[in-house]
Amino acid sequence: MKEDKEFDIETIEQKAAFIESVLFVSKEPVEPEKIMTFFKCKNIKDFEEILSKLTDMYKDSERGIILKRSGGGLQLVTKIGMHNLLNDFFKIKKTSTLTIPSLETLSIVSYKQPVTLAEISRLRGVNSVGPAKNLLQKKLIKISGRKRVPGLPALYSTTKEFLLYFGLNDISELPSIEELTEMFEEKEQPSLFKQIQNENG
Amino acid sequence: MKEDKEFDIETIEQKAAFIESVLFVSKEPVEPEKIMTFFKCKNIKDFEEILSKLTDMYKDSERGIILKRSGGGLQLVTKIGMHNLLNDFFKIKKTSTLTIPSLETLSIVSYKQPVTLAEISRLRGVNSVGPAKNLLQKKLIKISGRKRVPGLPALYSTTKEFLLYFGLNDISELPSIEELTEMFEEKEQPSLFKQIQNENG
Amino acid sequence: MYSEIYEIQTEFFEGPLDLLLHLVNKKRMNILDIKVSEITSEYLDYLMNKRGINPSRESDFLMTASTLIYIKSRSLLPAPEIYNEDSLEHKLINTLAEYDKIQKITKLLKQMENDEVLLWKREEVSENFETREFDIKEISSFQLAEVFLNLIKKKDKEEFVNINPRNYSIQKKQEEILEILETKGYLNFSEYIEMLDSAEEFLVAFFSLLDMVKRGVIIALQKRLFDTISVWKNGKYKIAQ
Repeated sequence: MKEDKEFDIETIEQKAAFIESVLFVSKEPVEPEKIMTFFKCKNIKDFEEILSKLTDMYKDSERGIILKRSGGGLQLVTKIGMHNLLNDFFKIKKTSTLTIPSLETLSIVSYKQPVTLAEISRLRGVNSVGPAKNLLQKKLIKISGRKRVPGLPALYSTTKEFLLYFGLNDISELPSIEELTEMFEEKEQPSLFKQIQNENG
Repeated sequence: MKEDKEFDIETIEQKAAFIESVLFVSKEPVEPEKIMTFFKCKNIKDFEEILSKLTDMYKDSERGIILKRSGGGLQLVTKIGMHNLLNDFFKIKKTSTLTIPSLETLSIVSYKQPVTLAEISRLRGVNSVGPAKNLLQKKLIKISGRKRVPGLPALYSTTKEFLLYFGLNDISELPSIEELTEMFEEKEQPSLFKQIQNENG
Repeated sequence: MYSEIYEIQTEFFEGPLDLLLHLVNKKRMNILDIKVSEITSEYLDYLMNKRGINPSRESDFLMTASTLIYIKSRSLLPAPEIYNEDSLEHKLINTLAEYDKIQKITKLLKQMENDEVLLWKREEVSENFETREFDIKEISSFQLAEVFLNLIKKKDKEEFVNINPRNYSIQKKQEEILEILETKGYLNFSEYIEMLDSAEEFLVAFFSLLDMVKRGVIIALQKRLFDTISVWKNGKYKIAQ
């Protein structure tokens, strides 16, 4: 019979092991600050050392998971490339779920936030109540305030779930419009877009 | 951009990695036979070799999880001795749960405040003493006054904690009933696009 | 993977801007150089043949059509409208340029979504995960609002059916309560009021209870706030009549 001997968190290895078990049991990303507080570790460098130990460990060929930073926290996810195998194994089809109207609406909210529904509809050229509702239900956007104009319409912003869903740590990680243009430039027809940008400043 | 490189499951190491990712994403224990079938592995000895490789790997001091075999199948669990540490760690944010009755009661208080218990019970169609008590204990609602009718029943309102929980700055940030109705009233027209998506997806 | 879905969208236009952008791209024109009059006929052509037009958005398409026709007709007049910041044409072109940006962001989000789908999270797969309890952190204020909306909708329906007004008397209510106490010996007041039809009946029942307590006909106890009121007949009470 094994004794339920208490685990120590003294050495770097033990700390790495503890972090693995914490991340293993929690379904949401865990804030690094929380772990540091728990370790009474004040030096970020020490903490980063433990994390890089973990990261290295997951590089081993017999490991199926990796350490990822998402939504401002640490999270374990499966290795890239496992996707199709897992789909086959579980006989399920894990696919993306957002429709183009929802994604368009989300683009507007993410770049123009806080923004009203009327403005979203205007920019999309079509009524956007449906996609907005869908995104609210999925918790990808939220009401973040009211615009101080007659009728006090709701203002929408992105949520933490938005960051998680798209694997971002912070909204600032989204590329700027300029960067975006470059990203899509090659595939696109002679830069429609760059000129507009230059002229509009 | 990330490459969608396919993972191979040829070597023992790769097979071990795949098993780890399967057990990682699965809520229930996984039957070994299922994995053997997937590997098209007919020899139990070969399979046991992979498992012992995994077991050895988890013995490393920097690992926080272990492979467990129980009646139901294979399962990853945290290392023995982690229990108390994990308890301590997650105590920092112990999430309380809301039942459907509590949620219904809270929704009435947030939209009708200040409101009496009788009115809550009337709207829910059932006695709401239990849920109200639960919400008072969680400090999500409070008694904010007395209604000037016979019996002077208590009037309930939401609290500062309520705003914190739902990440609101102000109660006015809740979606208005008009906005909600608009969102839910709109008939989901059969968008051409959606149909095509379904067909192709 | 994304391009597949994206292609579908350019063939079936969600809205008028979608179609306009498609026409501009086809001509390999710079958005800012568009002569709206040049794409008007093509736009109308699409509308006539209903090619790729989302039927539920037809009115949106028509609205834009009328704007296009207006702009074109102005350009044909001997003294065309001066192209300035306020002109309809300028506004339309600006909207289109904005829409073009949104399309780029949308493409990016689609790519990011597809990348994320490839990474599986802990306990993502389960055969039975139905639960009636929510983690409070997982409830958004929007869900709270939804719950409320469903409640009042349900209630609206119920109250629609309930249309026979009745008059309740304290006398009758007291007799009713006493009868229950006679047969059962005990009354759980919270359970009792749940069966009542209206707030009015509830009030009458409550006053009846208070009156009977005052006169010593019954004994009522409430352990603490929110607990049910337990009611018994007072054994010492002798009916006067």
